[in-house]
Amino acid sequence: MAIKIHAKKLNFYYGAHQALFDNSLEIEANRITAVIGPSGCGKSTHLRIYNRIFELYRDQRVEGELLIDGKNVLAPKVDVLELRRKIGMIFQKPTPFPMSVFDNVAYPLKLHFKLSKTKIADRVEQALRGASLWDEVKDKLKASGLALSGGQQQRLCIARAIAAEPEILLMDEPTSAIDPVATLKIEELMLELKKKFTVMIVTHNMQQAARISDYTAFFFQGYIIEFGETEQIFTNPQKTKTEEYITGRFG
Amino acid sequence: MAIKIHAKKLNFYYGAHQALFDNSLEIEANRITAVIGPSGCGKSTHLRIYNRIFELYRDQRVEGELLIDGKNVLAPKVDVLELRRKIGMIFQKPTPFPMSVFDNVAYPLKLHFKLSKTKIADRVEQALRGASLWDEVKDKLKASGLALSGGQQQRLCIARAIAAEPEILLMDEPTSAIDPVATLKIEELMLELKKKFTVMIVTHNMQQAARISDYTAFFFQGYIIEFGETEQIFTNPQKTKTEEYITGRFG
Amino acid sequence: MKAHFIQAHTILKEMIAEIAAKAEQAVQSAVDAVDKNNVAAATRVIANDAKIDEAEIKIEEECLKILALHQPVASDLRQVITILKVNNEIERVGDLAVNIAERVADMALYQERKIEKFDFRDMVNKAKAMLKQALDAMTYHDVAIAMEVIRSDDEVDIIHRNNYGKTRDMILRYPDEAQYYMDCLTVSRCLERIADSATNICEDVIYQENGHIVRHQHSVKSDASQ
Amino acid sequence: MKAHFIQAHTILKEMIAEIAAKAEQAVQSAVDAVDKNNVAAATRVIANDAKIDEAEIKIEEECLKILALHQPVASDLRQVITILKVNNEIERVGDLAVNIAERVADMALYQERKIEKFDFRDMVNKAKAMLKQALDAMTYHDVAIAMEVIRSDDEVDIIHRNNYGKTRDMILRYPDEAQYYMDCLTVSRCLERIADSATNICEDVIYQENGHIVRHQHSVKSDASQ
Amino acid sequence: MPSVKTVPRVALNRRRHNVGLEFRKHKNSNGMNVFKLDNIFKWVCLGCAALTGLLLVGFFIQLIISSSEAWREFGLGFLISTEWDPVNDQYGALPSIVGTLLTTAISLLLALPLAFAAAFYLADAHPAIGEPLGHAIDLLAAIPSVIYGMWGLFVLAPLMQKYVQPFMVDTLQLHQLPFVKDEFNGFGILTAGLILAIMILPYICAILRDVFQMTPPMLRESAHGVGCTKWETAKDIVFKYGIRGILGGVFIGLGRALGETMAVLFVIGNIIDMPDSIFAGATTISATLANNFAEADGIQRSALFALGLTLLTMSFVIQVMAQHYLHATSAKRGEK
Amino acid sequence: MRRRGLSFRKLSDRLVRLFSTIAVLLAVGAMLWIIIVVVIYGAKALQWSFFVNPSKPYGIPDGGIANALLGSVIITLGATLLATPPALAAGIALSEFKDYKKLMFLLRFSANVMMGMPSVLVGLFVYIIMVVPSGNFSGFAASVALAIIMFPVIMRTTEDMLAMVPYTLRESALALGMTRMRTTLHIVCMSARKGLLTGILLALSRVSGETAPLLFTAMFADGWPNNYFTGPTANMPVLITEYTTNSPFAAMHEAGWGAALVVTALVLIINVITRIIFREKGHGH
Repeated sequence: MAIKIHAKKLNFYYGAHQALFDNSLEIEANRITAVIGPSGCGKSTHLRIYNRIFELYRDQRVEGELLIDGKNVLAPKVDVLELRRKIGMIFQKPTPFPMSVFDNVAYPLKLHFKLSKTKIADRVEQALRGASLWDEVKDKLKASGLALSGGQQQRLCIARAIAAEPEILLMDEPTSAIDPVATLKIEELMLELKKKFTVMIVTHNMQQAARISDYTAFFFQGYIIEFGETEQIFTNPQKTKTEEYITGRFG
Repeated sequence: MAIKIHAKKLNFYYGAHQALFDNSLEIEANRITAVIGPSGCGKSTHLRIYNRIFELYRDQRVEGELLIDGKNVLAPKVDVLELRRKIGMIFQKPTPFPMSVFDNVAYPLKLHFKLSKTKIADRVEQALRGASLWDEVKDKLKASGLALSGGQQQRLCIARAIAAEPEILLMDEPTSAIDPVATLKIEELMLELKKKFTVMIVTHNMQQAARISDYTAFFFQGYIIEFGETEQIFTNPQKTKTEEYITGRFG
Repeated sequence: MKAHFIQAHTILKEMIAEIAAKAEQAVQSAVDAVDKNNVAAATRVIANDAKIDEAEIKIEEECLKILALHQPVASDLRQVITILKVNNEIERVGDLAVNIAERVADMALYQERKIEKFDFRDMVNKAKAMLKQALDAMTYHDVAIAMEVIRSDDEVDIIHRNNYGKTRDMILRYPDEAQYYMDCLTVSRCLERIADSATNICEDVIYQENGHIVRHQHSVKSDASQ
Repeated sequence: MKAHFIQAHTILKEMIAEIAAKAEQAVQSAVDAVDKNNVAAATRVIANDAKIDEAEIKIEEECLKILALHQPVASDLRQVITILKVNNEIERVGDLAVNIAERVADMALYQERKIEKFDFRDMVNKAKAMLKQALDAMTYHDVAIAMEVIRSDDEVDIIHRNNYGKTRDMILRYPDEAQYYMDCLTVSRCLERIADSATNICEDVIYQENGHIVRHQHSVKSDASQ
Repeated sequence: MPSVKTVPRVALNRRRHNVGLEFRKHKNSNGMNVFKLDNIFKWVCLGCAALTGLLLVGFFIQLIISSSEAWREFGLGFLISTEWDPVNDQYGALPSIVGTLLTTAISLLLALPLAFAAAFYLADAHPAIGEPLGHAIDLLAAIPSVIYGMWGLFVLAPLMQKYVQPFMVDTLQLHQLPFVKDEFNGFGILTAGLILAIMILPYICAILRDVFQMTPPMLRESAHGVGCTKWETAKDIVFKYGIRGILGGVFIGLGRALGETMAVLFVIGNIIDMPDSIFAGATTISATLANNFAEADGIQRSALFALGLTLLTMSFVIQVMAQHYLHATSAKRGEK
Repeated sequence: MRRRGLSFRKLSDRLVRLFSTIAVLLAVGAMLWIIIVVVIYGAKALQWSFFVNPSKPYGIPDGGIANALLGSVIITLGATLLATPPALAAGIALSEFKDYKKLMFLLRFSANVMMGMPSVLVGLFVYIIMVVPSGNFSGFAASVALAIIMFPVIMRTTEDMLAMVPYTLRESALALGMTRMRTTLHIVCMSARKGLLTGILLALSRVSGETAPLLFTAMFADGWPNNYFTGPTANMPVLITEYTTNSPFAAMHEAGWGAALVVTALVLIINVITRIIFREKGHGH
C-alpha cells in the first residue's frame, strides 16, 4: 500500500510548553487511521499540524517534517491555501456556513476552481451524494445550512470538505457532538469515503476507533506509544500503556 | 428483595405534548437500575418525576401514581421539600454550589437539620468519604467547590446529595460531561453507593448501563419497552426494539 | 457500527459455511474410502485436514476480532459466540474424518479375507444427515431442525452401542481379525462422535436463537457408550 | 468499568478453579476406581458429573455475560475467551472421567480371573500431571509450563499407541477376555484424551498470554493414534 | 470596508489540477499577495480599535488642559470649597459633589432591593407573564432621560409637594431626624433621587436578571433537588453564584446615576449651595455643567471644566470597579 | 437528628415572593405612568401643522417641530454613519485578532469605560475639540458627540456577537483554504449579521434621546437645519428642554409634551425593532 503521509519526528510547542514529542507516523492511502488517547494527549494537536491550521495562533510552532506524497508541507514556501484545499478537515461540532445548503458546498468550489454554473451544480450534487446527504436535502438546497439537524450538518460539512476534491480528510472527533443514530450514519459514510480519500480520525471513543479504522495510533502525553493495525491494537497491544488505556485500567 | 419505588401508569405532559405514556416500573431497593434509550425517549423526564423537580416548570404535569415505600408521593399533600431531601439527585453537569467544599456538603445539612458544629463537621466528612472524595479534598475544605476538577465536582455533588441522608439517588447522565478516568471513579463509587441507597441512573451510554446496573429499563418514545435484569437485556432482550437499540440497528 | 459489523459478520458466515463444506466433504470422502478400501483417497483426506485446521484458526481469529472491535451484544453476540463454538466442532468433525481415514489402510489389509464385514451405511447416512441438518439449522436459524437433530442423536448412539457389542462378539468369534474389528469400532465411534458434534452444533444454534444453553439437559451422552 | 469487570472476572476465575478441581477429582476417583475395582466409587463419579456439567453452563453464561456487559478488549478479552474454551475442555475431561468410570463395573467382572492386567499407573500419572500443570499454567499465566505440557503430550500418545498394540495382542492371546481388554483400551484412550485436553488448555493459555493461536502447529494429533 | 477595496486585486494564476479542474484564482506561487491583503485588513481593524483607547485618554487630556486655569487658581481646595460665586469669581466643587453623591445614594438605596426583587420575580415567572413584564422594564431604560425630567417636573414634583413630603413630615414626623427639614417645595434631593432610582432600576434589574438567567438551570435544579425553597435558592445559591455580576450591575447603575444630567436638572432645584435637608434644593455636577455652561466664560468656564474632570474621574473609578467585577464573572463563565 | 421547622421556611418563601411581585408591579407601573402622562399631555399638541411647521420663537403662534425633527434625524444619521464602519472594524479586531492580548484587554476595557461615560462629558469634550476651535456650534459637532457615544456600544456588541460565532467555524473556513479577510467578512460577519445590526440599532436608540451632549454642540435654532456643518442646528431633545424649563408659556409646554411624545415613540419603536431582530437571531441558533 502506498504511504500517503509520512510524519517525521514532529515536535510541537504551545509557547514554551512542548505538546508533542518526536511523533513519527506513516499513514497509508485509502485507509482510515484512528488516533486515540486520553484527553490532552495531543491527538488533536497532532492532526492540526497536517493542514497547518495551528498557524492561526501565534505562539504555536512545529518542528520536524511532514511529507505528503513525499513533499514536506511544513516548508515555508508551501502554499498553505492550496495545502488546505488538498486536506479537508471536519471538526468536533458541525460548522455549516451561514448560507444555503447549496452555497455551503459550492463555496469552496467557487473559491478554488473556475467552473460554469451547471458544473458547479453537478459537483455540488456529487459532493452531497458523496456525503450520503443528497436524498435528504435535494428538496431544500436553498434552505439555510443551519436549519439541518446536527447529523445532517456534519455531513454537510463533509460534503463541503470533499467538494474541493481533497486527497486527505482529517476528522477531529467528528461525532462527539452528534446523537448515536447520526453517528452511525457518519461511521457508515466513512467506509465509503476511504475508497477515495485517506482518512484520519481523532476520537476519544475507543469503540469507534475499533469499529471503523484500519490502523490505530495511541497517543499518550504527546508521544505516539503504539501504532499498528486496529485489530492488533485491540486484541493484542504490544505496549503496556496501550493495554492499560484500551482496557480502561487508567487512573 | 424489597420494592422501593413503584411507578404506576405515569403519564407526563409538556403542555399539550405527551412525553411519557403509562410508565410502570418496580424498582428494587439497594440495586442500581439503569434507564436507557435514544435521545428524547423520555428517560430523563421519567426520572424528574420522582423528586417532582419538574414542578419548577409550570407547563409540565404528571398523571398516575408513584409509590415510594408504598406512599404516593405525587399526592398534592406530600411535602415536596422533605421528598427532595429523601431523594438525592445528580445532574448531567457537576453543579457545585458557589461556596466552599465544606459548605457545599454542609448546606443541605443545615437546611434540613438542627445540628451542632462538630456534628455537622462529622457528617460532612462522612458524606465526603461516602463519595470517595475525602482523601482528595480534606486539605482544601475551604477552597471553592468550583476549583475542583470536573470529576471531583461531580463526586462533591454526590457527597452533597448523600449528606442529607436520602434513601434514593437519581442520577441523570452523571458522567456525560466528565472524562473517562473520572467516569471510572464514579462508576466504582456507584458500587459502594448501592449498598446504602437505591440508585437510578439515566444514561445514553449503553456500555455504562451494562457495566454497572443490576436492572435496566429501555425507553422508547415515552414508553417503557422492556424492563429486566441487565444481563438479560444485554444478552437476550425479549423485545425487537430493545434488540435493535442495543445492537445499534436503529435508524 | 452496523455497516461495519454486518460486513464483518457476513464474511464470518461465509467462512464458516466454507469450513463446514470442507468438513462435510472430508467425512464423505473418508467414509467412501472405508467403503471402497481406497487408501489413496484416505491419504488425501488426511492431507486436507491441514486446510480445515487453518480455516478454523482464521475463523477463530475473525471471531475474536469481531468481539474486540465491534463488541456485539444480544443476538449479535450470541451469533459470534455460536460461530466460535460451531467452528470448533467442525474442526473436530474434520479430525474425526481423519481418524476414519487413518483406519482405511489397516482395514484394506482385510479386504480380501472372507470375514463378516461391518455395514456402516445406515450409521453413515444418519450421521451425515445430522451433520448436514445441523449446519442448515445454523445457516437458516431453524430451531425446529436443530431440535430434531438433537433427538435423532439417540439413534446413532444405539447403533454405536450395538456395534460395540457386535465387535466384541466378532472378536470372540474371529480373534485373528481382532485388528479389523477394532478398526471398525473406531470408525463407528468416530461416526458416533460426528453425530455428537452435530448435536453440539444444534445446541449452539438453539442458544443462538433463544439465548438459552440447552446442553446436558437430555442426559449425559457424549461418548456415553463405547 | 474496571472495578466491575475485575469483580466479575474474579468470580469467573474462582468458578473455573472450582470446576477444574472437580474435574481433576473426578479423573482421580475414576482411575482409583479402576485400580481398586470399586464400582460404588465409579458410580459416584458418574453421578457427580452432573455437577460439572452444571458448573460448565454457569461459567459459560458468566463468560457471555461478561462479554455482553463489560465488552472487554485486549488481554481482558483473551482471558475471558480462554476461560470460555478451557471451561469446555474441563467439562470434556469430566466426561472422560465418566467414560473411565463406566468401564469399572465391566472390568470388575474380570477382577478374580488370573489374566494379565494392564498397568495404567505411568499413563495415569503422566495424564494427571499434565492436567494439573495445564490448570496451573492457566492460573499463574505461565507460558513455560504450558509449553512443557504441550511437549509431554507426545509421551502419552506413545503410551496409548503401545496400549493399542498391546490390547490387540492380548485379545489374540486371550480372546475370552476381549471385553476386558477393550475396556482397558477405552480407559487408555480416555487418559490419552485427557492429556489432549490438557494440551488444548495449554494452547489456550498461550493464546491468553501471547495473543497467538498456537493450535495445530505441532502436527494433527488429537486422537491421532488409537 | 472602503479601506480594503483599494488594495490591488489578487493576481490570477491558472493552472491544471490533477483531476482536470481549472483553478479559478489563487495568488502567485509564494502566496504573498494574499497575506499582504490579510495584513492590511488586520491593521485597519486594529487602528479602529485603538480609537477607543485614544478617545478615553483624549477625554482626560482635554479636560485637564481646559481646567488648568481653575486648578491653578483654586488648587485642590476647589474640591472642598463650598462657595460658588460668579460675581466674585470664587468657585468650589463641594456642593455639586455632595448633591451628586446624595442623589446617587438615595437612588441606589431605593433601586437595589426593588431591582433584586423584580429580577427574582421575573426569573421565576411563567414566560407568558415574565417576558412581557421583563420587556416592559427594559423599555423603562429606553425612555430618554429628558422625558423623565419632564415627568419629574410636571408630575412627580407636584405630587411630592402635595402628598409625599407632607406625609413624611406631618404623619411620620421624619423632620425630627437629622438632615430632614419640614421645608419643602417638591423639588430637591429626594425627588431627584427618586427619579434616578426609577431610571437606574431597569439597568440593575437587567443585569440581575442576566445573573439569574446565567445561573445554569441545573444549578438551580440541584438547589431545589436538595430541598431548597425558591427564596433559599435565590439568596443562597443564585446570589452567591452571581455575586460579582451583581456587584458589577450595582456599579453600572451607580455610574448611570452619577452622570445623569437631564432628569436631575429638571427636579433638583439647581441651587449651588450645601444642602441641609433631603428636601432641599441642590445641584449635581452634571446639572451644574448643563445649567451654567452657556453663560459662563473665563475662570468660571475653567471651573466648570474642573467639575467635569472631577465627574470624569469619579465615573472612571466606578466604571473600573464595574468592569473589574463584570470581567471576573465573564471569565468565570468562560471557564464553564 | 433534629429537623428544622418546615413551616417557617415556607412562610418566608411566600413573603419574599409577594414582595417581589410588588416590586415588578411598581417598576412596570412607573413605566406605564410615565408613558401615559406623555401620551395624555402630548396628544393635545399633535396636529398636522405641528409636524410640518418649524419652531417659532416665544410667543409666535403655529410653531411646530419639523425643523427639530429633521435636525435630529440628520444629526443621528450622521452619527451612525460616522460611528458604524470604524466601530465594526474595531469589534472585528477585538474578537478576531487574539495576538495582542494585553492591548486587546486594554482596548476592551476602555470601550467598557467609555460606555459608562456620562454623556454630558462627551458634550464637553466635543465642545473643546470642535466648537471652540471653529468658533461656532454645529450639528456636525453633535453628530461627532453622538458617534463617540455610539462607538463603544457598537464595538462591544460587535465583539460579543462575533465571539458567539464558534471558533471552529473560522477554522473550518480557513481549513478550506480561505484567507483571513474572506473568512472574517464572508463567514464570521455573515453569521453574526443580525447581531451586528442589533448592535447598531442598540446604539441608535441609546443616543436618539440624548440631550446633554447636544446642549454643548448643536444648541438650538428656530430654523431649518440648513447649516449642519457651521451653525446651531435644531433638534428634538434640546427643543423639549428649552420649551419646558425656560418657558412660561402653556402653549410651549404643550408643544414640549408633543415633542416628548414623538421622541419617546421613536425611541421605543427603535428599541422594539432591535428586540425583535435579536430575538429572531436567537431562534435561528
